[in-house]
Amino acid sequence: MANRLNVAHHWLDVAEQLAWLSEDSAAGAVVNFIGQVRRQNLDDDVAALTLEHYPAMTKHVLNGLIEQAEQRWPLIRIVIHHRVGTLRPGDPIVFVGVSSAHRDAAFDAARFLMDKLKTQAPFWKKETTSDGERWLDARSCDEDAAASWD
Amino acid sequence: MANRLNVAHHWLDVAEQLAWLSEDSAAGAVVNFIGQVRRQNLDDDVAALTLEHYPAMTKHVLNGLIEQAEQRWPLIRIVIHHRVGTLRPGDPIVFVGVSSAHRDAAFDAARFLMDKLKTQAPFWKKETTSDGERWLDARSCDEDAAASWD
Amino acid sequence: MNVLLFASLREAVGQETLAVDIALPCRVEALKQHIADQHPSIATAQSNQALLVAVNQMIVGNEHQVEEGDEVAFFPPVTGG
Amino acid sequence: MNVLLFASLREAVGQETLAVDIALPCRVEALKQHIADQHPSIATAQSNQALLVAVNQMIVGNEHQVEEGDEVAFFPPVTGG
Repeated sequence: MANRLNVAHHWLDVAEQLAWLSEDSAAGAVVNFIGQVRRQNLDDDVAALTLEHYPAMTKHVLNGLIEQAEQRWPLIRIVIHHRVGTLRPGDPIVFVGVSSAHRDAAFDAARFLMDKLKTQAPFWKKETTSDGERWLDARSCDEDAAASWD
Repeated sequence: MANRLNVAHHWLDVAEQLAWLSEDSAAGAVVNFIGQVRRQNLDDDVAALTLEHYPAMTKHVLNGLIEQAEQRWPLIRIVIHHRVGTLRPGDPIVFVGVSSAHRDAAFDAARFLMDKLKTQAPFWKKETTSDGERWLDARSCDEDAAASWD
Repeated sequence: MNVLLFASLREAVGQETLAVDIALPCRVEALKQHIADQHPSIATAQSNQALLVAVNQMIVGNEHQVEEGDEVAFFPPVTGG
Repeated sequence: MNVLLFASLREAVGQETLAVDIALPCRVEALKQHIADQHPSIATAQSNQALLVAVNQMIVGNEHQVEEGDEVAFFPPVTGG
């Protein structure tokens, strides 16, 4: 198993990540997720989204999730890339990619990583709208999705 | 809802598809799947994989699956691209991509499309190994995965 | 009427299209039996439940009625993706 | 000892780090109460169950024992991804 884990201001070359994920020809399936800033949230136009994190802890948590995914499924490669800083509507925020011999493991692992990242990795979003700034609240559906793996 | 459906000998520009899927800034989540030819199958080295299909029926079935996915989930864009002809180990076979406001719908729809494509779309694979040529058998786990959506 | 064959069934029979002399309309089950009687490889596929039938590009069951002018195809379980 | 604050808690308190005068070791619950007594915004977060505590970069429960030299952080529920 090999993996790439990054937390950075910049985005990444998605085509290069997909090429890397699929490089091992034992890989029959590659699943990836991209999350991006929506134009609207809670009926307000989003002007900007600022992502803060707790650097010492973030990689710790994400590495732990990668280890858990490797233990649960026969995976070949994993990529997690999460941005921080100020982003605009349409900007990508997170890339999670997984390769495996078969699609069931790749789909499960990618979704597991996203569900757990959403509730365990120390990132926080602050939105700027025409009404000013607001920190986003955690969503109970994200808690439910994360708990569904336990 | 917009979609792109192709059955072709050539592969596609994956980065361009991802850009198109995520173009609508209401899209918060993009999930995509790539299936590719594995190096080994059933313990034999694969030299080539030839994909045959029933052209008049293929698009019919895939369009039907796209319609079903649109009815089940609030999707923004869908891409299905499936190759036919002779491929080599490591060559990509199929690309399925979905964008939606939230990740649950995008993950579900991408997996639904792959599970149903595997059991309903009229494609057939013939492998060339050192032992000669053989048509692949359908896998019961694929039937189970497809039935899980009904 | 003609029946299109695909993949392993096409190779086993050695033809892409079978010309079938059967009175229409008829049930899919009767059509399968009619063809299986003349082509052992179709009979084998049928007995292994490895024979699917599409009429006008839709997979159908044994009860389906085949009409004049329908496009009929026989093929094994699909393996794409 | 120092407690790191993040996101809305950091903004509500107006500091990135809180210097806390408490005898160690102590339970997380006692540390939370000690800080809540001095900072109303921490008390509010605590009563809303919107206060998470990490010790040495791991989220811990109320029973966890904080030792000399631990890195302690308070933050709201996470919202990344």
